Amino acid sequence: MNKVVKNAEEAIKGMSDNMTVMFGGFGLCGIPENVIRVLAQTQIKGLVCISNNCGVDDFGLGFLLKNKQIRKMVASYVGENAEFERQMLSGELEVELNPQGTLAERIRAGGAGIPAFFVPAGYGTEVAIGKEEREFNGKMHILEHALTADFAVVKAWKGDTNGNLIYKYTASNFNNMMAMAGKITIAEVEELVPAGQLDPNFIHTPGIFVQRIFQGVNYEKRIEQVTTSNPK
Amino acid sequence: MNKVVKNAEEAIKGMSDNMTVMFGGFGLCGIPENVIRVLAQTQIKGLVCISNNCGVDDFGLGFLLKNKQIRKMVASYVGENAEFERQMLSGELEVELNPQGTLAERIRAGGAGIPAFFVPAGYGTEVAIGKEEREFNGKMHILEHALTADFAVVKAWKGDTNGNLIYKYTASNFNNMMAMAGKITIAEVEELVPAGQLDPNFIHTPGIFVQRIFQGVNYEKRIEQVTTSNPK
Amino acid sequence: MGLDKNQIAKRIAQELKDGYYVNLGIGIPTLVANYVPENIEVTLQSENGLLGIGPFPTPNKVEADLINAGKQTVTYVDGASFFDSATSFAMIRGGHVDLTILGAFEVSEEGDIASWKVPGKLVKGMGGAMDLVASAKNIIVAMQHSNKGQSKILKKCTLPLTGVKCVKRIVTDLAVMDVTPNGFKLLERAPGVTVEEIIAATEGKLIIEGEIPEMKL
Amino acid sequence: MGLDKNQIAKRIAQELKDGYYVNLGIGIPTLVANYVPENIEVTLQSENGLLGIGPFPTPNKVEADLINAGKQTVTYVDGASFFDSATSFAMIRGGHVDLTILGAFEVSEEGDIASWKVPGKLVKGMGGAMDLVASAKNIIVAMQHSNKGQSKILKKCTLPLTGVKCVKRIVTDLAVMDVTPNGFKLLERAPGVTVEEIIAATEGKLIIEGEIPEMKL
Repeated sequence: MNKVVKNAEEAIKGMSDNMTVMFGGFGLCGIPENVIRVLAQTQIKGLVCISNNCGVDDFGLGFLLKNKQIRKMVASYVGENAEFERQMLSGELEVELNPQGTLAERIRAGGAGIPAFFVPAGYGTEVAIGKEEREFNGKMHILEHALTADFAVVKAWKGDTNGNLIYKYTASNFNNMMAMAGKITIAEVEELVPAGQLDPNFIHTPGIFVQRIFQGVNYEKRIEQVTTSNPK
Repeated sequence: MNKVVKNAEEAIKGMSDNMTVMFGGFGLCGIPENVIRVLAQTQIKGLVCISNNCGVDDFGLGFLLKNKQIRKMVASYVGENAEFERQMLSGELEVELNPQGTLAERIRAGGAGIPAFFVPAGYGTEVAIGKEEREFNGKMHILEHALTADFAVVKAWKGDTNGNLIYKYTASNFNNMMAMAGKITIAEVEELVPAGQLDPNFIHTPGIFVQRIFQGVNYEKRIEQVTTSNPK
Repeated sequence: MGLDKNQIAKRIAQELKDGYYVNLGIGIPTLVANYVPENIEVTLQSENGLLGIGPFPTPNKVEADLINAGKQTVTYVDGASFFDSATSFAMIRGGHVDLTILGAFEVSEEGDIASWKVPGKLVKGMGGAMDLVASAKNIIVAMQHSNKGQSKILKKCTLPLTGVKCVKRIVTDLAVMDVTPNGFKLLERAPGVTVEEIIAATEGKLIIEGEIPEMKL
Repeated sequence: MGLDKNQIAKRIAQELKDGYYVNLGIGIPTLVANYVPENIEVTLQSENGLLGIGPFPTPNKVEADLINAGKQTVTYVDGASFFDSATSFAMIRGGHVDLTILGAFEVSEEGDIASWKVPGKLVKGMGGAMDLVASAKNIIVAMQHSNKGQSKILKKCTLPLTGVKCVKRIVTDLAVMDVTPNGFKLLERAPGVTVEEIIAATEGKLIIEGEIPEMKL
């Protein structure tokens, strides 16, 4: 068993045009910077990207957008990004918007072998159009379907050679479920340690969900909104 | 906000006849010993118990069984227990058996506001009788419904005064989901610490799911099958 | 005339109860955190995976991996916990969050809310708002009563909906109202605002019973 | 004549591949762990919440909070992880477990399996077996070919099913067989067992093509 790859180049081997790829992160927090950076240097295009957001103009998935490598975006909140707006309005980019919790649960369901489930979110709104509706306990729900991907790309704080992952603070977000939902899951981590060095009682993503892992380099970890208070 | 109660007696306040109660644990591992012990000293009866197993003759939920406090058992694997067998065969005890993963997911769904979901487990078996069937991706699935409870009783290793919980090794099992699915969730812990002493990055059950918490006493932690190897 | 944003937040803060878990939306709702009464303890949930939001960090404590749902850097309080988005929305969808406070473009007398999309303008997405309004035990909307003379308290929403029959209470610059089966029930007036002014600014059915007290801020 | 339980386990261990995640059922399957080839690494999953089961503990290392799905005390290996039952069955249902090895009362030529209930006898429950057979990528059954002269390799199962059309390969005391669209394809004989003996012990349709080799143990 060897899941460790050298770098992002090696990690994305086999990724090709028109594939569906999940990217972890919320805004720019917890995004797989290394894989995105390297992917933007390839000719791979026509991607269906599943990610809560789509980066900003000059960072994160914004790189892939600028190169027109993305054909369709499945997301919950987008458009901190002028190029995104332009491509969407011109029809170059297809966009499917999901309630955030529904998106998260669809991804978990994909990883957990649950093809469909009912949720109340979106009932009575345009999200419900074309979806099966059903009442449970006096409340209307709609049927949502699982999401999976050819590749899931996640970013963790620490990882071990077995693929076990630990996230820091709010950087878990979509990473933990996406790791479950990729046919091939790539994890890039800030620190890669030998199996046995992470406490087995406090693993966020068990290694079974991860097929390739590497220690990333040059993390920028850009912050969208630095908000501070005055020291007392 | 004060979730801390003195002991099991105080924790079960409001529990009454014919309620639905979930009990965490797998076999005798991770069961809420204190609450079960105290509940067995009450006159509360007619309970619908949801638990993966039903204890053994002289421990765990076996206590409630012996007292005929349980009307119906929703479980996955039962009957390490002669009294259970007797009551089931005589019709005194109603039993609903679930595939273990379906039981776990029904409980999580109950806590997560998902009223129903499709799974492949049980298709073509007696578990599927009376359930809606549907094909997804060329495979048949059945519709399963969420489980919730008036009370969920869970056992953790460590807990804090905000209700945050940490489990040890395989003692998480059903406890983590059940904590989510109780209208009132009682957590008994081996060690109760002030809020702020557990690392927020490594909480298994966030405190929002727990309404009452106390430090248990006299844990027996009985082992069903002590299996050992020879020291080398 | 009418409340400013901070006053709306201050009035909403009176709705908080000890032990509440609360999700605050972006905008006015975020300001509510500044007015939590001193004698109670509430826990703020951030749908990107934090229970127990603390104040903004001092400049030397800024941490890229610690943000709120508005993507602002924050801190966490004692007894906080971090988790993934599926668990976060399990809390929300499962009804474990006691109160959601969010903004809106429009609210209807049936309790429908429109808050995420203005046709013809750029659509940024619903984020977690649809999940929140579909499932929170209690929903309070913080909004302006009208916009350029156009009432936003309506018989029917004109914009695409975020959720149906979900809003319980509305706090605007002019008034506090509850959504009831018979219409908007006027509970309080902003200081100096008359019932007549509120009637004029409200398109939906307004129920006025007895003397309407002024808010206490 | 035929294999004993340990020999069945030893033969099944030859099916393991490096990097496999494997769930072992109670009984013969558990013994497979003793015969993992030395040059490969497999990770054993226990559905009660452990990935990376280690050997039984020495007496001084017994830990009540560390058991396998058979409720036996175990240890964990380097790189193990613990998790709750929902996550555990997410692994199983989601097809992340490469191989499930379990026992059975009966198997049919369509790949149906009966393993949990004998009408008239006490029903203990299906535990995780139904989830495992419905979703594992690959399923090998370890069982006796017949019981008191009654074949258990059948045209149709007579007992209540655990799952339908799921079994891929069967290793019995007499033979190794694959379930194919046309019936049980005989792959190997137990040492000293003749094809005729296997035919006699098999009720379901048996496909015999060419010379059937003896198992290498």
